[in-house]
Amino acid sequence: MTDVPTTTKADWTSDQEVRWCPGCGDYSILTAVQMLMPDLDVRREDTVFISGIGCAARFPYYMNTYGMHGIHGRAPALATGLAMARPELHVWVVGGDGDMLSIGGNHLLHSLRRNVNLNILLFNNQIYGLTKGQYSPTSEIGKVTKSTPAGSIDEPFNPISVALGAEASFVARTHDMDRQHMMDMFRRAHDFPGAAFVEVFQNCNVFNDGAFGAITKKDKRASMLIPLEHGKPIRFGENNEKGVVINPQGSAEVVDVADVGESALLVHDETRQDPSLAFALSRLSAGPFEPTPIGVYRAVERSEYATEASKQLAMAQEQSGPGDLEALLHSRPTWEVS
Amino acid sequence: MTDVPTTTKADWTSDQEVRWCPGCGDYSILTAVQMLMPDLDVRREDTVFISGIGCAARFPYYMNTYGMHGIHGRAPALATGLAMARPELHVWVVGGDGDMLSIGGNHLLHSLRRNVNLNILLFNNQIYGLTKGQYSPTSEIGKVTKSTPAGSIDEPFNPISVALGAEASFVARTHDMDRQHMMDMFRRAHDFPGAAFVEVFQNCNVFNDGAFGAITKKDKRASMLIPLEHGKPIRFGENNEKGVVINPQGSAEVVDVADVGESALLVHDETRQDPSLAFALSRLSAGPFEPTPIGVYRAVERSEYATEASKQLAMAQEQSGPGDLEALLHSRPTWEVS
Amino acid sequence: MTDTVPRTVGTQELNRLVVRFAGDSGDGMQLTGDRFTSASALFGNDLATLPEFPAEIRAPQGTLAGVSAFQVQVSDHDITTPGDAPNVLVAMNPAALRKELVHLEFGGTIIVNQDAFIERNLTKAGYDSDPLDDGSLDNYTLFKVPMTTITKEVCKDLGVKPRDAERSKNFFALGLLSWLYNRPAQPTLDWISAKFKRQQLIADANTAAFKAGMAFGETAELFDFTYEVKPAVLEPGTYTNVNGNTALSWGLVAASQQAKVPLFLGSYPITPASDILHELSQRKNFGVRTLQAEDEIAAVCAALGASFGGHLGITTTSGPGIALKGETIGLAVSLELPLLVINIQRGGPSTGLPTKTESADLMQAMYGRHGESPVPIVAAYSPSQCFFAAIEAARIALKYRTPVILLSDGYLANGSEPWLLPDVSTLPDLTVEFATGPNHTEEDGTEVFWPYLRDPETKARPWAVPGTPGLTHRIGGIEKEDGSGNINYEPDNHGYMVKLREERVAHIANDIPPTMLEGDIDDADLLVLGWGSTWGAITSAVMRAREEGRKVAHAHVTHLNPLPKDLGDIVRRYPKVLVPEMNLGQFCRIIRSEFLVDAQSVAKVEGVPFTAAELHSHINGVLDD
Amino acid sequence: MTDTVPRTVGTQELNRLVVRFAGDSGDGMQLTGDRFTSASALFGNDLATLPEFPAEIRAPQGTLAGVSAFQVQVSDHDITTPGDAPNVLVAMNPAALRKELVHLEFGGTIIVNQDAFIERNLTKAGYDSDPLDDGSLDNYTLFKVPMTTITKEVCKDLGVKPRDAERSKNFFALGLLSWLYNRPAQPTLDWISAKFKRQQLIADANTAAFKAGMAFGETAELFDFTYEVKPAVLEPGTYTNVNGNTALSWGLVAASQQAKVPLFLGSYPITPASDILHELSQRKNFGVRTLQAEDEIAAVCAALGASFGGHLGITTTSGPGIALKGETIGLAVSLELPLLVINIQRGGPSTGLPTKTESADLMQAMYGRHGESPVPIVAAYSPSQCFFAAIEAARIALKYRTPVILLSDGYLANGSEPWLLPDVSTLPDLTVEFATGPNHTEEDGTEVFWPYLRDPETKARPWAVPGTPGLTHRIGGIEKEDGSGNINYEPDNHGYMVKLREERVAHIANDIPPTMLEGDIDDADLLVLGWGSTWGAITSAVMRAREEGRKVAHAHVTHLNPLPKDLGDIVRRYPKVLVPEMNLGQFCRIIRSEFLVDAQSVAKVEGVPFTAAELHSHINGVLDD
Ligand SMILES: Cc1ncc(C[n+]2csc(CCOP(=O)(O)OP(=O)(O)O)c2C)c(N)n1
Ligand SMILES: Cc1ncc(C[n+]2csc(CCOP(=O)(O)OP(=O)(O)O)c2C)c(N)n1
Ligand code: SF4
Ligand code: SF4
Ligand SMILES: [Mg+2]
Ligand SMILES: [Mg+2]
Repeated sequence: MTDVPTTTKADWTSDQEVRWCPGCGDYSILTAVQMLMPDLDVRREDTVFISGIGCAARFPYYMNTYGMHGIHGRAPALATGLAMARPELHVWVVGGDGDMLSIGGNHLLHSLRRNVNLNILLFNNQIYGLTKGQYSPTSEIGKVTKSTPAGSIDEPFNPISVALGAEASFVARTHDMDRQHMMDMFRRAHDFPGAAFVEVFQNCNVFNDGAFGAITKKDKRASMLIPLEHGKPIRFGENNEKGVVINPQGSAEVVDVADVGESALLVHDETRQDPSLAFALSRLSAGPFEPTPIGVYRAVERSEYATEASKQLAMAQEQSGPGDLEALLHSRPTWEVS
Repeated sequence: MTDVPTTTKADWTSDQEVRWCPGCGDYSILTAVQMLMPDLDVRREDTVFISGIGCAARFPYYMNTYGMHGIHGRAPALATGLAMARPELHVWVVGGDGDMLSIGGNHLLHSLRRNVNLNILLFNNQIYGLTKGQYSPTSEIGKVTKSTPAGSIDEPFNPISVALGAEASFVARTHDMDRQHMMDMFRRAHDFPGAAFVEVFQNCNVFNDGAFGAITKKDKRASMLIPLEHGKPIRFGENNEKGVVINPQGSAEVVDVADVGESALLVHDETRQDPSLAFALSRLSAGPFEPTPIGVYRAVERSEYATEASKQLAMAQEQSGPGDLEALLHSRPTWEVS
Repeated sequence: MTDTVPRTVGTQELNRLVVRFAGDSGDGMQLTGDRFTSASALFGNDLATLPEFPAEIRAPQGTLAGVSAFQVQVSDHDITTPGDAPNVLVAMNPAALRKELVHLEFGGTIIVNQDAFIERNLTKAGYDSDPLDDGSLDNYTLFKVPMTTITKEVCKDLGVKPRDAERSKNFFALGLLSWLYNRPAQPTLDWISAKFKRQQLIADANTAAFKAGMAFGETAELFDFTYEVKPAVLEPGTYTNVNGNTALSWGLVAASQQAKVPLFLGSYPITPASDILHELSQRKNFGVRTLQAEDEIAAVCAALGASFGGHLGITTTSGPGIALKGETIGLAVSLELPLLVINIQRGGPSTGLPTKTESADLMQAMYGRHGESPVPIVAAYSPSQCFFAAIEAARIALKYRTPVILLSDGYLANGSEPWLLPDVSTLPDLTVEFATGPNHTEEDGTEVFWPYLRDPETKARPWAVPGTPGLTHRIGGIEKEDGSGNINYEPDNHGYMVKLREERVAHIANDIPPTMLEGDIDDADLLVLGWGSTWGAITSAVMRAREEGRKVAHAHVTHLNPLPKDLGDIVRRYPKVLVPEMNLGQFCRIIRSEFLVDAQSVAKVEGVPFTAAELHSHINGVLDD
Repeated sequence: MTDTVPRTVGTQELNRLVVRFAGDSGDGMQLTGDRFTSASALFGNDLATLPEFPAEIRAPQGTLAGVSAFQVQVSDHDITTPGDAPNVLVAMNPAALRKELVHLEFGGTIIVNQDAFIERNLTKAGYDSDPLDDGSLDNYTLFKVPMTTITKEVCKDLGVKPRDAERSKNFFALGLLSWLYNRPAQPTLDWISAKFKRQQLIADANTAAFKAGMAFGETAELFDFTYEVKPAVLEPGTYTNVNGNTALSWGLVAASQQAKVPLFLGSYPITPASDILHELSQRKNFGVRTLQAEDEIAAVCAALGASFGGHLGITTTSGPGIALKGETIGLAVSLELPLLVINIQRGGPSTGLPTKTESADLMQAMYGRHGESPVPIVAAYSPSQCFFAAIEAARIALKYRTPVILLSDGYLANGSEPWLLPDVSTLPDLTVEFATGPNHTEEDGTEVFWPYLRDPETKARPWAVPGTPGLTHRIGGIEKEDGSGNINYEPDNHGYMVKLREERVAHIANDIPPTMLEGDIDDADLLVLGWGSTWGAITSAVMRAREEGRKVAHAHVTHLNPLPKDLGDIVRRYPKVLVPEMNLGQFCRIIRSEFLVDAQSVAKVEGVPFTAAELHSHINGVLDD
């Protein structure tokens, strides 16, 4: 990796005009990614962005890397094939909450359980942007949209819980108002050898403006975002006065540090084999109106899919030698006619 | 419900020849269902079984009720439409681990989060039966099958964790060797007003014989199955000597009761709003070779999908009166030409 | 083109007028066009519209890619298209002018928002010099109007911020056009106050801008005269202005009412079909259930599940969605249950041109499933006729217990026209009879229910709905025995069932209207054969050719599978057959194969409909050959 | 039929022999047939097989639904079908006899396992009386053999439990047939010891049963003579017996080797395609990567993703899977990447007849996508030829950067025939050139890479693989500008691209072999036009008709899109054109539309292939018309 040329943000910016609505949160995510790239010690040509369809899914066009704008919901599947074929590449998957949790939910789940080396960014704006404002699988109950004039009646998914239920080995959450935090999370995802899932709270200012405002606005963050830091007690609040504990029934709970004492606080451990802790943390908040953990929920290394597949190929070649077509054709009983 | 006629198992048995392999676990599940039905106080004609494709999915043919043998993976979606259209029916969904967690995983997830009033039975035999023995999303890593001659490399799903990650409100597990337990679970599923998900460990004696033998054989059950009973401390073992606790990191752990004392044991609470407890229990066992909880993991009532949808219809009629086609056509600006 | 605007004094009467509004995506051009259309409709004109917008929610401001346009033809007589070339182009910025000028008729009128012609915008649009000054527009009549400035000015006293005021400039343009073409002002003013009743400031700004536009016309002395398009002499009755998606939605509601079967829509949002989901979601008091499913497969499966439950199951989508629904439609073919699959076609292949029109999914409708899997196909041909097409598709699905594919397209979906509202009491009775008891006696005398025992006339199987005592039965996608419905893999049985399913559909030809045939029916030298949204352009083109003395007939097919029984005779009757399609000749291929006539395809696959002029010249070309 | 077995003494020579083994699903009939076939193959006969089995893993024992059968024709000359009617039926139980007797030629030989003809089994099979005694088989030569009893007997001393011993009775039947038809014993004995080398008891039991079967023939004095089918005079060389799925898998491996491009298979199990996944999963030492995906959509997407990465992406399935893959194939059309989509067709619609053959997915291959979405189609026509069809499909995909659909069917997939192994060095060179540097110079002199700049000859765009410096680019399913590949929604551009994609495929006609044409090429009164697996039956039928002095030609099409350039001339050359298909006339419709000739369809959609006799009579029928 020593010969990776030095690059700047501009090198990672394609010549295509960005076509999101002015003010869309997607811009800041794009900036975070473009600013991170020069720091990652990877070559542009070894980097691929793959997406489905949606506003978020326009992302690959704006990265001066290899890219594919696929079809709705199928990005994780397209990316799985590419990552298996070319394990040396850095493959990023970008999509919206509709793309990856509605039509594409199953592909997301299977790429997570297989632990394919993908960096999966889910831009959660709790709405269908590109199709002009229908509710999505992360929209809150009662949401009034074009397709739910009387309010939606579907319990939303919690993307972190969904990922953890599907054996995800790396799970993190960040938001579009904090560039540094995004860059940290994206870097962690990149560094993780396996499927890295990052939920990004993203504001769609046209169809769902302010969905995350109650927790991501500058003046709300201290009291409404719970930073997860490995090895540290989980604390937050204007004056760090709040903390998180696990109660005897396995639930994570917000407490006043003053009440329980600092030593009672849960010390975050992203490396626990058992995802129960991460899962409990994902249930702390029922939506972006309660104190909500951000950061890395889970980062547990296990064997990566494409690597294992490649090993089986290598092993087969070791055992049987490289493929010999002539021999293959003669591998079953043959007879001669003269 | 007082006028439901008395029935017997025979009334619920269709005239179609059962076409599973001799010795298949599906037989005992069928028997359990057919024996339960007369007890449920429901009419045959109000009962519908819907399935996808697979050995398990042949189930509807054998029930003397309404039934649909659909297409691979789509049973939860077919059933969602039926349940929404006819909320008064009792709709059961039956499918295999391939049907419902591979191709149909997404539909399963969405029916669970919506909480559609379905009784969903997943026959998990950790293999593709009907297509003659490929590995499935629940097969253990390293499984040698026709499609994985060098052993599978995919981390399996834990169906209970998947369901809980998808906001399932009723989640239970049972196995094909214990008819009474199956009947109890199926009855609970039936009684639950919402999506009730039941995983059934099922032996495929042709392609994956004995997959659950280590925990479901008569002489193993006491030490390898952990019965979950609401309101009771979780205990098991030949002499009830083992128990389960939640440790401070939120993980469920098996302990010797003698070591911790009975009062330290986790008292099972299926009604906790927070699914973290149920999730932690689902992680106790990494597969059917370790002590594994069976019973109802979670049963938390929340609003049912079809009921809510019907309410919106009723409300609309209350507000705007029953639909008037003439008025609808004239609902936008009109003008007269004479 | 004959109706260029001659420069005389006073009010000039026009037979018809084609206006094209163009501006940035954020400029509200669709709304402006819509309002101009509505006012004209209420005034009594005949009209037809063509909205065109980019695939992005908001493409970058000021760019060519961001231009949104709306064309409307307003007429004092019956018309069928939004017009070939606009007479007037309203351009709100340089990009709009640059992109849309190609459409304008030679010598046409251009009205620009002069304020937008600044350096930065000119550059974004790719202009090297300012077209308003460099003589490049000399062949047109150009009006430069400082729309932004005046709008801001009149809003100042209302307490509206200048940035917000600027947003009302489209109402200024609308006011100016309303004055220039003598459109009634009241409908627009009423609409503004109704629409923005909870945002008084915006209502005030829009009203002020609109009035300022009218006043500008009166006072600016730029314009020497105004124009008028008299109300059209249309069939008497009550009219409303309707687009295809709304008409189609209402047709579905009507079908449900007429059948007394509740409607269930399973859908997944996709352009240009989403508005049907939106419209039907608001019809809950008609007992309409809608499910926004997790994907298109779930959507059609839920609809089919609802049909099993005795509802009229419907699913709406466009091409990519149909591609996903094929397996389930095949299941419905095997289950023999009513199901309505509605494809609002858009530009393909793949994601293609999501917001543009095309009719290239006919073959997919015919053959987009594995095995022999015949499905009746109905196609709508004008925005308002979508209402009747929906009823007809539902009729076939319900009566013959079969999935039916209904084809519309982006042009019909978003295009609008005045619609003579039908008398509801004249709509067809679609009452369905559900099975209520056993229909077969076993050899031993037991009465049983056989799910695949057919009505001798329709060959439809009984619709036995869960909940009905005595009729419990199982159905599935595996091959089955006719009558009992039991699984059956025997060769003879399969051969029988495959042919039966084919004939079941073919047989519907006895129950559909004859081909629509117009023009020189007896002695045409050329038959123009169309289907779908080409109807308007073909009708106009044939009319023009006939006005020139050509002998031309126009047949328009609404039932694409099975084909009308008279169609073979019709296509063989004329020396030449021309088939204009917004695809590469799909229907033409069917006609050739079916009837062995040398029908020739006229293909336009450009995301925009045929103009009458294009077809007119094709007709002349073929006749002069 | 001429080859009934005459009853004389000694060894009788036969030109050909058709044996049908039938029994319960659990009786191992597929294995028995397979072994009989292999021994005959090694002996040097030409042969063709037809396995038929139920859709259930194990249908209920003893029932008609549970019958599994295997037919093989063994011949001393070149044959192309598994035979019209068997000469010999081996029936292991009453159900097998009852279900399969219809196939047997009049006067044919029946060998039954007498032990199975007990009351319970007779009832299950629906017999009122025992057919072995009631005279109903008087028109046949019947041999009653107590197979179970003898098998158990000879296994007793081996220490095998009676229940287990019973399982070896199929080897007894195989031994008896091997004796009766002078098949070499050694290959079978070798196979048994290799196969069961880890289960010695089973190996011993099977060996004992097999030998007992041979001995029974020798000693029972039931049979007055044995028969022999001499080795066929075939082209010299090394042969192996191969079924279509294996040959096809090997062809894919060969294509990958010849192209020096690694093979990636994304697949989801489905009958009858799964065995390709199984076979390729074992070819890891060839660098073959296989992914059993979560569904068919993921399977094709992963393959396409791998193609983007410079692999030969392949996906295998049957009809229901293709129905799900349509949207992604459309994406591949737009991306212009190589992709091989393989459809092993089975009986439809819907789940249909999963284990039976049919070729009714041609129209789906042509048109099963939205928009104008042309895809080349190649069809295999015999089990061994699947090898070459796979190479050819891969060649087109790689050279022209396009998805290609390869059609096979259940009959080819499972049927086997001797295959003269090709000299590997004669296989075509499919070497691919990947893009390595910029291909376009901007006006300002910058060298850039344009992903849609085409090879002037093939019209293929460059394959620029991630990891290559200097070629970063983005592709997608939205309409694009030719050359630069930038998103472009302009009408003209779309029209251009739609036609370009159409022509790109049409143009491949310059690079495919001429139509296979045989028989009375110059003066036939009838052309039989086929595609796919009908080849064998058509070839035999045409031969028989010509032997009777009829003038018939046979054209067989391997490239269904684009069609060979000579095909128009061919179909117009003959007075009559007959198109036999295992569907309702899909190819026939294409021919009619394309060439306006009155081609007539002969349809058989029964889950079983045409027999030569059926086609022969159709040919005569048409010629006598
Ligand atoms: C098969 C298919 N179905 C539906 C669509 C229409 N569609 C495009 S994007 C989208 C959802 C957009 O929502 P999301 O994924 O949340 O992305 P966002 O626009 O909010 O970033 C839909 C339904 C499509 N393009 N293809
Ligand atoms: C669309 C489609 N893909 C694939 C298949 C083939 N198929 C039938 S059942 C099955 C999986 C069976 O496994 P599972 O669901 O676990 O059920 P089991 O047979 O084990 O009960 C598959 C892949 C199909 N019928 N349809
Ligand atoms: S619609 Fe919403 S998500 Fe899409 S670009 Fe606009 S603001 Fe962003
Ligand atoms: S294959 Fe397995 S699951 Fe299927 S019927 Fe046989 S034993 Fe049961
Ligand atoms: Mg979104
Ligand atoms: Mg299974």
